[in-house]
Amino acid sequence: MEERTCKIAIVDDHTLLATSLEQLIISFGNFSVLHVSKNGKEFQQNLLACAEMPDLVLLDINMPVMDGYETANWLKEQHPKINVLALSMEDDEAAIIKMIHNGAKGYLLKDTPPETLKVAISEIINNGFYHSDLVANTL
Amino acid sequence: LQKMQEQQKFEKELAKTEIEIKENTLKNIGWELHDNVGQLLSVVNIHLNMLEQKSSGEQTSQIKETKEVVSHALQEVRSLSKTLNNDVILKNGLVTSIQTEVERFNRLKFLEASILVEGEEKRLNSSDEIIIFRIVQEFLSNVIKHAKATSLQVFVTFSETTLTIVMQDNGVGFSTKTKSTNSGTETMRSRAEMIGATFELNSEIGQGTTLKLSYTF
Amino acid sequence: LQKMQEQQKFEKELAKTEIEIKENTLKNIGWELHDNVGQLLSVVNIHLNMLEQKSSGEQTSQIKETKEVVSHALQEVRSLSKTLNNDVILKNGLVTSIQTEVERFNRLKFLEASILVEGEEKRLNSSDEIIIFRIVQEFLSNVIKHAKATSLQVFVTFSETTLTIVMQDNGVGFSTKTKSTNSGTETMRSRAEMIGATFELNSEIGQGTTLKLSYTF
Ligand SMILES: Nc1ncnc2c1ncn2[C@@H]1O[C@H](COP(=O)(O)OP(=O)(O)OP(=O)(O)O)[C@@H](O)[C@H]1O
Ligand SMILES: Nc1ncnc2c1ncn2[C@@H]1O[C@H](COP(=O)(O)OP(=O)(O)OP(=O)(O)O)[C@@H](O)[C@H]1O
Ligand SMILES: [K+]
Ligand SMILES: [Mg+2]
Ligand SMILES: [Mg+2]
Ligand SMILES: [Mg+2]
Repeated sequence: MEERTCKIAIVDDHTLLATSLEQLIISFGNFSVLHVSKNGKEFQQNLLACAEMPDLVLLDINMPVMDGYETANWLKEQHPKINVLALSMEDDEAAIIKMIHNGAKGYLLKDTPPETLKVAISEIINNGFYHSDLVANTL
Repeated sequence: LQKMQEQQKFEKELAKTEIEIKENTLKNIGWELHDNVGQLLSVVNIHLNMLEQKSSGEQTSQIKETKEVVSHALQEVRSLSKTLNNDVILKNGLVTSIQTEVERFNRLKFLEASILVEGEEKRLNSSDEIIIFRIVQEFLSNVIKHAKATSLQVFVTFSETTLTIVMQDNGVGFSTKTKSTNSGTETMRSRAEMIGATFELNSEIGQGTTLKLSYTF
Repeated sequence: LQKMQEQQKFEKELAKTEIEIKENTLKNIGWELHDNVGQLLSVVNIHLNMLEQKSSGEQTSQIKETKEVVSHALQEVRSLSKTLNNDVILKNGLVTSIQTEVERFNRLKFLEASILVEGEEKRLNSSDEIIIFRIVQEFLSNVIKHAKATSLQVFVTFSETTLTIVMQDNGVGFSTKTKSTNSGTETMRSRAEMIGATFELNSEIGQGTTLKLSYTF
């Protein structure tokens, strides 16, 4: 695992936040960011246009045109190998349950410390899920 | 007569429309707070985290401190936007709503406010709850506007037959002899009457102000 | 009959009370935003300035970037708390209020919204403005909730005798044949009727949705 760089895609309508996330993820070292999309539709287009498939998608929930729920559900059906890690401002139960139900392998808040984000990505790639306290308490 | 009834219907619909507009504003602001201010704070957080990784010694501890302030602000934003998304008035009942107001006073460090709830809580019908809550709000807003108080005590007491609310500030007080030409107090009084509650406002210059409201179930 | 009139009076007072509570909430949140979140952000700013003085090179530029985000957030908070302190509904008139809504859409980058105002603006009586504004809001909230649109165009046209508002999204549309059991559209329609305005809602699946509202002075 350590040798191979992990390929990540970011989907978030808040461009400033998406850019910061990209910088943060690159600063982790063995991660690369394939593309950044503003919503599910744009992400679908980027998937088609890009030669490589991401290992993991950092997926926002509230987005215009095609939101995180719909995008996660589409991935579950069309690309089950791509892991989804939900990353949202939303901390209410309904959102968490719905994302997990739609196939997300983990759920983090946007102000999560970078260490946790790094651990979550690695665990999802290696073990298939990451259940933070937030998720554990909800389920 | 028919014209009068139509006029009444129009006015009622108009009031409903205004309520909806305000509800919408509240929801929109909640959304914008959450989705815009909240996310900007998350961006700040990410930057600080990256700075922290590259820093050492004294700098690290200053960055840590800054991160704490940011996370405090983020918490505020979350709780405010939750308040704003609660579109149903008094969804959580009269007592919780009064408690929330009292907490807000403390959060703003406006004065030291305390609340004591005694007896077993009973829900009233929702229109009476709305009217009582508004009387409480008007008293509180008078405390802020006029009292120069340092403390405020609220007592909510339920008995078998009665709900009693007493609110007391330790501020400058005023003479209740000179009739106010302002509407706040008069509106409180007439609304209390409307729901059959007794309303007593006592004040003396230098002695603070007390409101006692009793409502019979 | 007297009982009915009393009931009506009660309901009107109740609606007024609800409006006051919402107004109060808006004001309080505005205040808290300004006084609490605003100040926390100012504290963050001070910390960042101190850090900047002790830093160099790449770090300095990252701190500068962070400061910009903080000041952006502070600006948002200020403008939100201003909105919240505007307690008078439609104080600035119908057109400005519609413009503010459109700007909010763009600020949230929800979709690309544009507004075109033509002819010489006239004020209507304030209750009719309130009702029209609420119809506009309901259309906009449907666009957010249902349309998945990427663009929204609003046309406001004043002539000698008529105000016409056209709003058009490029979203998924819906079949207007199947009657909605939801209240949004029906309420829009009946309120338009109440003020003697014509109301046309056109939509087709895949073709977006258009509302045309004409009001005669
Ligand atoms: N808690 C208080 N402490 C000191 N003075 C008070 C207090 N409550 C009311 N007053 C005095 O009584 C007057 C009347 O209050 P009232 O609520 O009727 O009107 P107002 O607050 O001045 O205006 P509004 O109509 O906006 O409420 C106030 O102007 C103030 O001088
Ligand atoms: N701009 C739009 N784009 C796509 N579909 C729409 C649009 N406006 C309305 N619709 C469709 O018409 C239906 C009825 O809308 P209506 O406003 O009456 O109800 P609602 O929005 O579902 O609920 P509410 O009563 O809360 O308004 C919606 O459920 C939606 O399917
Ligand atoms: K979100
Ligand atoms: Mg988003
Ligand atoms: Mg007053
Ligand atoms: Mg609707």
